[in-house]
Amino acid sequence: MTNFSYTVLIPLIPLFVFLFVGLLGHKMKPIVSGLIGTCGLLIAAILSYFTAYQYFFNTEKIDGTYQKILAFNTIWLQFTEKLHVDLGVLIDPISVMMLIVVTTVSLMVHIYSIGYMKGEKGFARFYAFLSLFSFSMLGLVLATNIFQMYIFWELVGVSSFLLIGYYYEKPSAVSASKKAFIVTRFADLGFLIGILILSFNTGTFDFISLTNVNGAAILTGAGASFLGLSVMTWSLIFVFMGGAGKSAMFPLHIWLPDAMEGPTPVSALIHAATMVVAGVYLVARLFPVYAISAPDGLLVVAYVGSFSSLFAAVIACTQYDIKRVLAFSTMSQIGYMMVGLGVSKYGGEAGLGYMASMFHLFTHAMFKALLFLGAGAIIHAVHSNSMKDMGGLRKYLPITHITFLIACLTIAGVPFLSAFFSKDEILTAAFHHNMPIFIVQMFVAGLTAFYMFRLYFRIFWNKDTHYHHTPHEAPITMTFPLIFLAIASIFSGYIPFSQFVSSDGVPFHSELEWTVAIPSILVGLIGIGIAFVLYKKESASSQKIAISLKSFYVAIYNKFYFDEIYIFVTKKIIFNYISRPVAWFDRHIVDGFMNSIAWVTNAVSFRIKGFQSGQVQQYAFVFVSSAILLGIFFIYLYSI
Amino acid sequence: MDILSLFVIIPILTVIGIMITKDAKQTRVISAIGMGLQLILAAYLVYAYLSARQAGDLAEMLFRADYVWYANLNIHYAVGVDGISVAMIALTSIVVFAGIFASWQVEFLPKEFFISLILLSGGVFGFFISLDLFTMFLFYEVAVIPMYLLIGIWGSGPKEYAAMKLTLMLMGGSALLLVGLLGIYTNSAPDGGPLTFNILEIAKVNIPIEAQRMFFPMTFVGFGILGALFPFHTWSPDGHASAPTAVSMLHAGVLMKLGGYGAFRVAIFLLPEAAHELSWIFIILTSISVVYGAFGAIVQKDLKYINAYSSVSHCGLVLFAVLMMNKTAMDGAILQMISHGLMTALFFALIGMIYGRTHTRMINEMGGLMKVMPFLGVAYVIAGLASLGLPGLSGFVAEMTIFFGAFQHVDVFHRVVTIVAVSSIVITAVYILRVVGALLFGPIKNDHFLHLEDAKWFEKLSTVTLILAIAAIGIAPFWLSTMIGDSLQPIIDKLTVIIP
Amino acid sequence: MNLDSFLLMRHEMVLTIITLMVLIADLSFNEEKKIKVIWLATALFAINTIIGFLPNISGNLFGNMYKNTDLQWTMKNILNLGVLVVLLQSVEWLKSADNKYKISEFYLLVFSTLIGMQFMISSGSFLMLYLGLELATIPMAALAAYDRYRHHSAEAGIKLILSAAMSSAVLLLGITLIYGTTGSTYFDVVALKYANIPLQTLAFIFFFSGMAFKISLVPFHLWTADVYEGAPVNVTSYLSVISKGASAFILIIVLFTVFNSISMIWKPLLYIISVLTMTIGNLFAIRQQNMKRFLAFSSIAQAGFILLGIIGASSIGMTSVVYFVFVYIFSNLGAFGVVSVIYYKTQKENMDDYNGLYHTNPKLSLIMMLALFSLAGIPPVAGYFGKFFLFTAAASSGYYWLVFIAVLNATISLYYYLLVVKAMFINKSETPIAYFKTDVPAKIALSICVLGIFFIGFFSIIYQYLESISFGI
Amino acid sequence: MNTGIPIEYFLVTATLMFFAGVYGFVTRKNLITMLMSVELMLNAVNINFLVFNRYLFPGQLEGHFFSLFVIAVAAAEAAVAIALIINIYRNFQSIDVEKTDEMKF
Repeated sequence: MTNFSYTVLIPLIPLFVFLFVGLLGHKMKPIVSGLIGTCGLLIAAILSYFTAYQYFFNTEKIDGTYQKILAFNTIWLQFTEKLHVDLGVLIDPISVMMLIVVTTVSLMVHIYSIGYMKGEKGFARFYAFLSLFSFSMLGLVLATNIFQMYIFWELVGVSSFLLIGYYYEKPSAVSASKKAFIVTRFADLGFLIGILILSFNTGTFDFISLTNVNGAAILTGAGASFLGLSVMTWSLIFVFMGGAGKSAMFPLHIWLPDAMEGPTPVSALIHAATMVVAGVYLVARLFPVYAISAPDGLLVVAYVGSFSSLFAAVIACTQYDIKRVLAFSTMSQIGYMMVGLGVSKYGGEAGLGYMASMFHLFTHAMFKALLFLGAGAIIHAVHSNSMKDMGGLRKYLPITHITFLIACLTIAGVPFLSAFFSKDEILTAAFHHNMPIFIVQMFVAGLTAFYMFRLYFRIFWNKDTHYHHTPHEAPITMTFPLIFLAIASIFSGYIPFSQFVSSDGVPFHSELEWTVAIPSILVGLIGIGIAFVLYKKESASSQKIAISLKSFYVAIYNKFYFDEIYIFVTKKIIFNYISRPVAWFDRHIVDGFMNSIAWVTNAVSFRIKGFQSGQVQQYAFVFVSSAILLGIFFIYLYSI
Repeated sequence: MDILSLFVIIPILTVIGIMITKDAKQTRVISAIGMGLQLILAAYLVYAYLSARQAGDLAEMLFRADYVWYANLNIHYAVGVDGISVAMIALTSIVVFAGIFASWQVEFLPKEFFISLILLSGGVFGFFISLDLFTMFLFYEVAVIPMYLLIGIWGSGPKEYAAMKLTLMLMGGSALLLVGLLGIYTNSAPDGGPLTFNILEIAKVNIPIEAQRMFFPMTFVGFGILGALFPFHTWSPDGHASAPTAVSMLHAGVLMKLGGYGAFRVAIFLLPEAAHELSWIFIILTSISVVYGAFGAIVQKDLKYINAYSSVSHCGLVLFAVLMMNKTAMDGAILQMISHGLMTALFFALIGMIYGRTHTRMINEMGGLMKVMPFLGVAYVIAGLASLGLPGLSGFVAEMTIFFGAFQHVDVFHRVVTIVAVSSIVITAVYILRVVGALLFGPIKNDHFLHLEDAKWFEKLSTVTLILAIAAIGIAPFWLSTMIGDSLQPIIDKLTVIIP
Repeated sequence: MNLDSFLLMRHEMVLTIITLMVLIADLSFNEEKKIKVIWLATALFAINTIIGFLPNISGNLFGNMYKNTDLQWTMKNILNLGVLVVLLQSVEWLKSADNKYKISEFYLLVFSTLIGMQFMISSGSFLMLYLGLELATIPMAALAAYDRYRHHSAEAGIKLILSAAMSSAVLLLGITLIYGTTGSTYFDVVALKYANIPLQTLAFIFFFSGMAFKISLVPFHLWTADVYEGAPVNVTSYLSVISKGASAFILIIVLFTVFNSISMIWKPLLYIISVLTMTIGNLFAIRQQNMKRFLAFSSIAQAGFILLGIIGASSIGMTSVVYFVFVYIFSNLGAFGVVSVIYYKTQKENMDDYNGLYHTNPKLSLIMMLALFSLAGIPPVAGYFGKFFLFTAAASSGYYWLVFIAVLNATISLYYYLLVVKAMFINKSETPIAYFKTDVPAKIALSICVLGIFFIGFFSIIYQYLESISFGI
Repeated sequence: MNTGIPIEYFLVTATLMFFAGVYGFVTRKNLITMLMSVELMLNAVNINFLVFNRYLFPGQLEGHFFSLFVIAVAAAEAAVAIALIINIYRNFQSIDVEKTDEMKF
């Protein structure tokens, strides 16, 4: 068994970078801090690749399964005798895979940002936050127990908050960051409650013992039941709530579009490739528990995922802000991954969905990061987010154009590009285990192809907008990541994923089922075709369609008014209908009561002042009469 | 002279030193030196305590000293500490130290200010070290009274009203408390023998249940008022809003902890049966104040009011956890006291510094301060994150410990109130982010904010001290939580006898 | 009974001699030398105080009509100490022009009242008690009217003498009934024959109201405020501290020794009366503006606290009562001392005249604050210990609710004491009392008070001693 | 008993006298009259003493002595009181009790 204890460095290096740059960043030249950050991540990335190599090729499997290796573990906080929070590093197929994803994309983003963020004030701050995020994300990925995961879960939340609010003088950015934090926080409440129940019933946080197929956790699964579902199911549904929040699943997705207020590299890193898939990763982590002791929970995952993907895809067709289109497509793709997990079963071939979902996570990270970075390059050139201000850019931005096209083809599921394989296997899994979802996903695949190519054509072809300063191709620091990721998104599909990742750790062989693949290809091509017809050239036909749909179109365009609902809940309900009354009640009732005590005392003392009239005779009268009255009273009281 | 009494003597000496100083500068220096010594002493105490435990000293209280005072009433001056008191003492010394520097620029009657401040701290220290109910109560009132002058003379806004209200409500609380303590005293020897005020002695006997039923509410509410228990918390917003910076720091940071500490050291420890019987009432009240305080904080406009209400919420959590009466929850309660003490002190220090520059505390008049005073801005964000329970800062550790402790109860009632309490973390996030957004981010509303200078050295010192403490607890809570947990054992043993 | 057994009456005898000496001096001095009487009298009284502390001889005289034990001895010494402070405080006042021609009268009256009180304390029979009472009351009226040409002073005098005569008549009625039912006026005999029969209950109530008048317990207190306000400040302090304290001593002695057989009657009686006294006293004090009237009502409230110690009818109770009175003397005299100093320097005695006092006369305001905190029972000053022991006494006899009411009242009282503190420290004033130098005797007096306020609490020896000499039922 | 008059007669008279005194004290506006009412009360008390002594405890003299002292004290009291009343007259140019209420509440 090889020693993996060095892996603890992978998260720690970014942490040190964060502290260093964060404390001293304002003293050094911006570019220096940028380079420090990049180098830190480069080392982390190299370490992760090395780890992957070590784990998959130099670690012997025990009876053919990949072992979960506890590379490093230290007790951090003791709750009870049984419940204690550890901090550590857990090495297993998916964590290694996530290591690759996170470090790769993060490294690319670091490099990219050197060009993209040039001249921004607070450059150092940006890199500090990037490193903080990388640290938190790596910590989350390597978590040995669900509570450690929660800890880093919160940390990625806050780093995303900080990065979205990077332009803190822009009110929209501030409110967007606030929204993101609060919505995810609300989801995390569910997560926490889930952890509470789960840990109380299983008496452990630890993933290894939780997911141990014949361990206490899973066997006690069918514990007491509540509203018809077992406690285990409830806890897992709550946990999934947290995942849904981070992964922007319906209805907790509202923060994701606004999160695009952050700098584009941030969107690429956090809101496309890594943080938003944390939810998927969480479910995957607990997959055995879901699959064996809470299949209903898994069903919830499937339906939520499927619906979100449809919902998002529909909205994406109508948006004009290119980053928002990408945001919704992200949401939709994550929906796919959730579906993959949802329709999967535990073990062997039945675990295809699990593998596929992880596979899709991997490929998606690559091409979606590519898309965002490309969009960044475009925005960098055009200084606008809206595709209305774009068109015909292919002349100006050749590299960006090519890479963007590759990404679009990939996501559209054009054969022999990476997403083709991964998406196809998700569809296969759905096909085998859940027909309705399969149909929905098939339709979504078409939509995806459509809106991606709508985007592509609107940007690079369509009308020839003339720009009052001609857009120019981005510097090498920005184009290199594009090229790298393009290559990655072309070829990452050829990794024999099922050899490495599987629900039970046992490698199995899987090849595509053309019965599923053919239709999906066709659907994709149809989508592209429609987009081509509508948007290749400037034409009013798209408008016509929009008008013909009327109110429905408007509803879609306004994202089905979910933001309005959010505003209503926060502003109206919480602010006006709860907090104000509470504050009023506190001031006037509770405090008023306390004051009224004092007031009454004063009033009484004013009332009785006549008692002290200054008349000796009255004094004498009171004296004698009270003496006599007391006498009588006590004689009667004690008369024998 | 035993080490613990030094904690009372040093403040007294410092006060005497201040009396003979000439000008404000000397006064400041003397107080800084005195409280610095106190801080060092506290650090040494922590070290000495831990090493004594390492050496396997299993005594319930360490460093005990016991001098007979009023023999015929069996009143002693008895001191001793366990892990909990040690932790609270450390907290106090840190906060006081920071407070001295936060009030470095007091111009009006500086001598008197520092004298009262340090007297107050002396009272607090005395309270935490004393094992004798009489001395404990004495120090308790010593700690409360200077507050009146501090708020009344150096305060702002409706200071007379606030000061009077605070003093009277706290004194009303101590009225209940005094009766409770006397009740405990007079029942401290049900089977003959001399009555005693000594906590450890009383803990050995079991007080008749009727007496407990009578005196537990008195004692608990008496301490609870200082701990901002729900219907009796209204002194806190006004008091904090009017108090000068250092006083808010000490008051919210330390003084309110006297409530929680006493509630658990006296009310729960000495009257466990009644506590077990009647806890449900107070659990309801506290869980109300957790949520209620948080909601109340959302709409406030004055920075200090926001913190006052959040203190209501957080201190409510302390009492809530104390009433859960199991080891984890109580451990969490102590942690929460310490963490809240630190972060709320930090909050009030920063508010004071910001107010000193902007001359307003209304968040709707401010904005974009992060640009002009980055240090204070960052510090404020850190305080905010600590308060909404970000991992790596103290608040998270405390709250999680409380929640998991409270969730150990299996019955529906406890489960429900726990969930209610847990939900407060979202509301907290809402109001903290609202403040941070309105105060630090966005465009600058007022032009004369553009040329405000950032923190001065003493302000930085005071801020950094607190931040370091917060982060230290947040990153490495294990030793602290175990130190407290071990000291909770006697109470747990006592409770396990009663609670099935 | 031989001659040296007269030494039992040491306090009274020495005091009588001093009184005569002052009288003679007054006759022998001519007008401009009269001022010397002040020093002479003060010095003599200081000597008397010291003599009082000589070791005590217990015993009885005149067939148990006069008895002297360590308890009485201590009480008398406490009173002496208080009177000494009062005399020191009144030096400056007597020096003032319109008092020149009646200096020695002041001393004669004060001394004679003191003699009366000491006889009361030592009395072993109702006759002696009555004589002492009258001797302590009648000159007091003259004292109250000392500033003859001030309306208020004259009014105070007449109010005091009339109400006092009335109350002593009621008291006498009580005594006659006691005599009629028991056939004796001697305490020890009466104690044996007393029982819970209606007529004796009535007799007791009448007697009690006479005593309550002296201690000014509600509802027998109505004269107090007016007289306190009208009388010269030093007389007021004398009234409020010495004569109240002495009467409290007698009350507790009589209740414990004579009426111990009907404690089931006077315990509920005291319960009602003390609740009334504390509450009414506080409620009236809240509104007062005149410092003397304010302190008058506060002292009424304090009297209510004293009853807490008596009601327990235990040895701790008696200890705590004596202890409380001892502390109370210092606290109240501290407060009155400041008031008198300020009054005779500036003729100001209203609360809002005190605004901003701290900025002009910090020392005086600090002493005032200490004294008030001691009255309110705020640690670590002596008053806290006094109150705490009273509460302990009541609580250990199970009167928890009474204690609770008392503590609440203590909180209310804290409110109005803080009002004064607020005036001195917080309030701003355009015309604050200008800075002035306090005179030496007053300084000495005040420093004695401050020392007392500060240190009595910390030295348990005093309490221990009192505990050793006191007794319960 | 050697005399024919039963004790109750005396006691009733004394009580009536006493409360007549009280009544006078409470109702009369003239300070001198009020003083006289007090004397009335004191004398009622004296009668009580004497009667009790004479009828119930003939063997001893305590009651007699007590009444003697009471008379003496009453005289002193009267002296002081009248002096004060004169003083009042000087200040207020009247001896009406209702005038002397400058201090109240």
